[in-house]
Amino acid sequence: MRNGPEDVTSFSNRARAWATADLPEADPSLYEGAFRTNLTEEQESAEIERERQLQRMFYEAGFAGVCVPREYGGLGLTPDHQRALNGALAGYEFPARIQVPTFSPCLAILLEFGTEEQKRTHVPAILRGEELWMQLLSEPGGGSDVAGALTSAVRDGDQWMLNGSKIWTTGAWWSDWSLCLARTNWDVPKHRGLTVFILPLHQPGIEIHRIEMLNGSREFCQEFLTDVIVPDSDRIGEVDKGWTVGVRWMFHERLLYESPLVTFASSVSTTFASASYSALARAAGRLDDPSAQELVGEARMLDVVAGRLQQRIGRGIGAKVLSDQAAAIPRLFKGTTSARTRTIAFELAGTTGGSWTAADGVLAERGLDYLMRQTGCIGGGTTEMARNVISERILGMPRERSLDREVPFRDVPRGPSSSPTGRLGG
Amino acid sequence: MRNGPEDVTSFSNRARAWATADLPEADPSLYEGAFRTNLTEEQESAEIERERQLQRMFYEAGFAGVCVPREYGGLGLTPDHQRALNGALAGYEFPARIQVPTFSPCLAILLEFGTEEQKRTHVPAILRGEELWMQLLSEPGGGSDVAGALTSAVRDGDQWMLNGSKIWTTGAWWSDWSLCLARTNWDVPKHRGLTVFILPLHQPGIEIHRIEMLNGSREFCQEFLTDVIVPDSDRIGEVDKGWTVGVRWMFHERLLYESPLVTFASSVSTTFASASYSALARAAGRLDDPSAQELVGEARMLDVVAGRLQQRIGRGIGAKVLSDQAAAIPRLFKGTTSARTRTIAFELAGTTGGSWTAADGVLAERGLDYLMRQTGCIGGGTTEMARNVISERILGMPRERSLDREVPFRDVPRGPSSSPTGRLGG
Amino acid sequence: MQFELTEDQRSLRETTARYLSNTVPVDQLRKLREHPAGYEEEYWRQGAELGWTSLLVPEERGGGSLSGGGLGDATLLAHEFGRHAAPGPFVPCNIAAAALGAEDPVGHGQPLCDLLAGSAVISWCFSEASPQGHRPEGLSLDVSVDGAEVVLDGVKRPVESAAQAGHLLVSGRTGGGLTQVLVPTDAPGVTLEPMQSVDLTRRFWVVRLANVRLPLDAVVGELGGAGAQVEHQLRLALVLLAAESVGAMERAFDMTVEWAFDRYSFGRPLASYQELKHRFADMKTWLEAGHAVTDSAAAAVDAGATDAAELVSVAAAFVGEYGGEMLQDCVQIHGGIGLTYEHDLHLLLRRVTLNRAILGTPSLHRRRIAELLVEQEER
Amino acid sequence: MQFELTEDQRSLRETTARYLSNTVPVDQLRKLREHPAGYEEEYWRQGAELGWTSLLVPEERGGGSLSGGGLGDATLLAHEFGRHAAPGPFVPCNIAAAALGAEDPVGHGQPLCDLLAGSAVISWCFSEASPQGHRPEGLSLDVSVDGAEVVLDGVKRPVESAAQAGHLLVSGRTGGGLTQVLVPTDAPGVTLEPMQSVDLTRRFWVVRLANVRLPLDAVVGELGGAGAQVEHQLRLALVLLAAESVGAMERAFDMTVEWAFDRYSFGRPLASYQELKHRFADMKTWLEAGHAVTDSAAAAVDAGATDAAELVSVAAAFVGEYGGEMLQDCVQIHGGIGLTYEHDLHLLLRRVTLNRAILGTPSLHRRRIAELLVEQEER
Repeated sequence: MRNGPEDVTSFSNRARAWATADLPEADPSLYEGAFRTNLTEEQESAEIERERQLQRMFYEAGFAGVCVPREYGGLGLTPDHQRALNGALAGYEFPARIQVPTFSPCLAILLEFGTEEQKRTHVPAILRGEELWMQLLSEPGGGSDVAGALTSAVRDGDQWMLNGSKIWTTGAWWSDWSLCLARTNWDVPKHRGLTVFILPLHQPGIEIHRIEMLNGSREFCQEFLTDVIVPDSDRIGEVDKGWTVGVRWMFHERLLYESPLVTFASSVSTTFASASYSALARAAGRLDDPSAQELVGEARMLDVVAGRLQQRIGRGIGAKVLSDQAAAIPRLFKGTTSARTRTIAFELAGTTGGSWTAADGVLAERGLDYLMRQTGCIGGGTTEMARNVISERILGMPRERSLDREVPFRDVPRGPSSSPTGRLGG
Repeated sequence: MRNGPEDVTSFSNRARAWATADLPEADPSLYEGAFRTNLTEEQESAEIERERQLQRMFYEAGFAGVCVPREYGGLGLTPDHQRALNGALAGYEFPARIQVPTFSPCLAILLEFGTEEQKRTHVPAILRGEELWMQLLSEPGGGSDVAGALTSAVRDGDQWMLNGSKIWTTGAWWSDWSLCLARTNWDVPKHRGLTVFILPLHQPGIEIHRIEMLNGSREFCQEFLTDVIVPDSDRIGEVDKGWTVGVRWMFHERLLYESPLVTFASSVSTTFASASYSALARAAGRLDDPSAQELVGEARMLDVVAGRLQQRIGRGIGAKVLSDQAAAIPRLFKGTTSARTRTIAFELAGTTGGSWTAADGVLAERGLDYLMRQTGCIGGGTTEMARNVISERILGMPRERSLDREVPFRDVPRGPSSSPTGRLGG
Repeated sequence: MQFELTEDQRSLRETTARYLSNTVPVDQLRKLREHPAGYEEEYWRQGAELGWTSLLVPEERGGGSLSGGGLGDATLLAHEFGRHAAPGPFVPCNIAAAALGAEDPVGHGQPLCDLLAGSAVISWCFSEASPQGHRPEGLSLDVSVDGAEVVLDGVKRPVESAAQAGHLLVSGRTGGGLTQVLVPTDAPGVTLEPMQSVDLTRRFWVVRLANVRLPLDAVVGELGGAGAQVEHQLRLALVLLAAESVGAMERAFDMTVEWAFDRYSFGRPLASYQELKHRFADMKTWLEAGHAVTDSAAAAVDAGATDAAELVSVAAAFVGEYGGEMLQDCVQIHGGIGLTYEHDLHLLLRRVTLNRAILGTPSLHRRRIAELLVEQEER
Repeated sequence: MQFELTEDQRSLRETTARYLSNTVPVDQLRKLREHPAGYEEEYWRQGAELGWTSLLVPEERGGGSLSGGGLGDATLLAHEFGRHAAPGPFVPCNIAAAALGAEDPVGHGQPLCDLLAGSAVISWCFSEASPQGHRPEGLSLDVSVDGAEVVLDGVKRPVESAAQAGHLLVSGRTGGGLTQVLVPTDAPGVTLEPMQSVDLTRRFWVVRLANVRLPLDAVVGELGGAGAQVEHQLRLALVLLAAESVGAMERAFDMTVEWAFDRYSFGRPLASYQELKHRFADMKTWLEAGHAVTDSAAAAVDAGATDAAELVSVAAAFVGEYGGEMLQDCVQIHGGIGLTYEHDLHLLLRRVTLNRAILGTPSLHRRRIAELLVEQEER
């Protein structure tokens, strides 16, 4: 039992000592870039098991929940302490995959809006790696319009019955609990009829379907909720006031690995590792070709700028010089940057970008990355939404006219019943 | 006197024979790219005089107004004949500068909407090079919103009194007559209160001010009309129906050098001459630098595509497969292309793009071109307007909400009375 | 594709369009992902009956074009292949047919017959892995004569449908000149290694030729004198690829416009958002430009015009670059659904991506354009 | 510019901002177009009293920074120079001051004094016309020793305010190393040829040095040992140029946002059109990114961090490229009026355009970044 918060330096030293002594070493590249998409279900389950163990190790060593209040099993320390921990993890294994969305936004929302009981039940379990969470937020028909949720929750005494469908959940099939945004009132404008619930994922009423992406990845899922019963004690925030929660939810979501609740080795780049741009040029035999050099330089430039921009805006928000909305700025830049850098990698691969053999090494599969290029401009809120936020909330330009703002949600135009199939058809 | 229209081949042969025999030879580069902006007033007047003489030569030789009906002094032939003539002018002098806007859109509008008397008075004079015309269309406050004209025409018996200001007129100071769009009714929506007039430019009520562009060019003028009297006989089309004329007016304006009324050597590129891209790379000593080669290739590619696109859309409109609105497609492409190719030229100039001496040859002044880069995206209707036309008129997407469509023009919001000065100020 | 087609051209296009819609609908395409060849032989044979392999072959050799402009006609088919992301070795077979059909004195009649009938596939071994390996002057595969035999040594990649081909038309170097040889795929010394591809149905192989010995009559055309013919074949191939990509662009554009009208966000159709409208305007412009430059290139090649080489590289560079950006923007406008395997958009994105990467990336064609510009100037 | 400034930093910035607004308002800038120097000597002298030339000089040499980070402080001034498109040899004088201030053992006290006092200008002769002429290792101007004299031969361009400078700090090559020499502009063998520039007030000259002979003590620092110092000066200059451009970007952005709110089209303010709103969002993002990377580069150079070289080239490449596109989009949004001489926008466009072109275009800096990446890998 320490008395009074430990200073950052000594915390940092303890963290480094512990990491060196107890953490298995790991090749940083293990965590780099988009997570590998070519794992079998078994391999993936094994990885998740391993990460739960790692999280447990962190908890038992007293390095879990650095910024989480002590009454919920955390350390009650500061973001600087978290940064110190992140700095100590270079070269060691850590539970990288289960950080997002479990610790941010889910844990963040629990801490901000959860009842005392909810927090005492779930926060320690999360810190021990026993509960992995994900977010039931986006819907198939919803696109960028998160507040247009159609999943309904109908009250029946002290419980609620949920029906609907959610999509774009990462690893729902191996997660335990979830945060869910549902519509509880159809007779008021859309932002005023939402409520947030928490529910266990593995129960009869929830069918989880894994979505295959065009590159073969199956990281995303779609859930179908049928008469799912949720006790009112598992409601987060007030009835019909869910959007208040939703706004913070999306703020924490945008923070991603910048969140003070997330443990992530600062040595690990969460973007496509820059060094590999020159590796691509080398493999393509174009290291001396100025136009290849310019592509390598441009890609590296964009990654560096993206990092510095994230820092600047993060500090500005922290210092309250900027509003939370400013998080849309690095989000936009990272999105367009990731699309461009994947294109550059594809460009450097040349013909090998179109067809390759395993022997082509780093040049192989750059074409598949290119096919998925827009991921970074779509996931976690599209770049279009970010541009709306920046122009309207930050620059104060007139809001787009939306036909759903002042009308009861049930009267909002939803387009042709025959929703487009996206089939080439005949 | 030929009887029956002459066939294209024999016309073409006559044209070539005449050009060879009577037309002075000319270096095509004389006409290439943006017209030179560094002429003194005297030099420019001399050039215009020369072009009037040339036009007169064409008229007397029977090669003026190929597609103009014979009763107005033209030849009453077809666009194919005009193309044949254009093909015959390679390497010879011709009145390049006075073609636009005199022959298109002005002559085109006269032929389409003019009264018999107006046509008999002005068309032959134009063909003889005695009347140079320009268009009083855009206004300082108007930007892209041409139909929002504030220049007013008030009827007084059989004449009208015009007051207001027009801008972006090319060479108004050396032109003779003009086509003018004015507001004759403020109590109806904007499109229904406009009327078109023709008037001589050099008269007491009209003050012509030459605008200096940031590169020193003074080709554009602004006119201030004060109590200008125009007889009703100089009205074009019906009162308050001026927009019907305006729509065609802007169509002919978009055609530019593609108009069958315009005589322009087909050998002369109206864009920045492609050959010079490689000349720039050579002058910069980067002919063997792949990244310079890519810039040269990109610029050339864009010019070639722009030409082929113009052809395709022109044919499509001619064959009525496409609506007139499709002219917005090549307009958009040419605009973005010219901005990009000027940037490439600047890029190839390297440091010389920022500062140079006369000894730097083709590399000199590329920086000034770059400063004026957006000209092609602004002049003759902005690329933004072209995109609106394409999406709304061609793809049939919902029109932008305009707050000026169904209200009397005098009630249309016009923004802060304090119009922005565009000054850095204190 | 031109606005105005002759009656024959229209029916050629429509017959193929109908056939593709019926025989290779999207579900079929998804099934073909697992198929070793990427297409059914019967599908190809019937397709050949619709003229898929005959347009670049002179009438007297069993082929025949509709309009005299064989390549122009062939781009109509390529366009439909693009619109349907259709399977099958369309480009290599047509190149092989053009090569054998142009042979003078006449030879290799039987392989050409089988090709025209669709009963056999011949693929073209042109590209090599070296940076210059997409230009005739950059080819290094060695073709030499040893007594009564012609000997081939070298590696070609990527080679489409090599494992389905009975013969390979190999373009290689003989000293200062180029030679083309018709090599039976099962000839001793020929080995194939399968490659992966971004496309669902197009398959590629690495073809290795190690001391492959054939009788001299395996040579197509003149030993060491095939340079011009190879350059011509390359132009044909590039134009067909561009036309196919434009077809895919067109279909993706149509799908995305439809989506923009049907999909509502914040109570409004996507098509009512100005920022999207303007992106559609750009895409429409690129699409029309793609048609314009591809048709121009086809016409120039058909006419043997002096600017054919430039137009071909302009088409390849423009369609490759803008086609890719356009398809990606279609994905962006669709959102997450556009990245899923169940959605059809990626079938088109794959085809455009593949065509952009083979036979020289836009970057190489931009350099080629510059090269031609300099030559022209120095002339 | 950082969000949080110290009290001293804020007052430094504000004093200069006020001074520039009062002494060189836009009408004055337009008048200066005809001025041979592009600025008034008195304007510069008074500016020097505000600390314009002292921030990169150690306290003991008569200078002094506010925060210890001299370059970070200097970027605050550069930022204001950009916002006001201000005249005067800000960058060359600061580079010269940094060079003389860093000299060890101490020398050239008087020229440094005059420079700090603003009573004299010293310009930096660094760039040469060759493609590699913007990199220290690419310099070719010859500096050799002949008895008791140092001899300079070569051509430098562009050299800012050369005709106003009493001395020129010339960076040249001595065998394998670099040497810097302080050359009186009136020394025999020195000739100046005026250049034209895109900027209204910044003036450049071609400086030719033909067998220019000076006593050995004209050498600044060590003969042949100035490589690291020259590289450092280049980094200082690049960061100052980037900071100035970001200031100009910021001002242009502010002007254009104001215009978008005030200007009505079709009865609506421009700021209500989504397509424009999204372009403003991009511009805002580029502007913040420009601030972020320039401040990072300044901090890295001040701290002598290992990634300083990379950050400097990243700042130069990013601000050069995106600054240019951003200013041009501001012009586009203004429409024709934005292309007129009477409008103020071009004053900022000129400055960003000039800074993008001198000391290496973005293209050269992209290559430099790649070079550094490869070195780093091979380490």
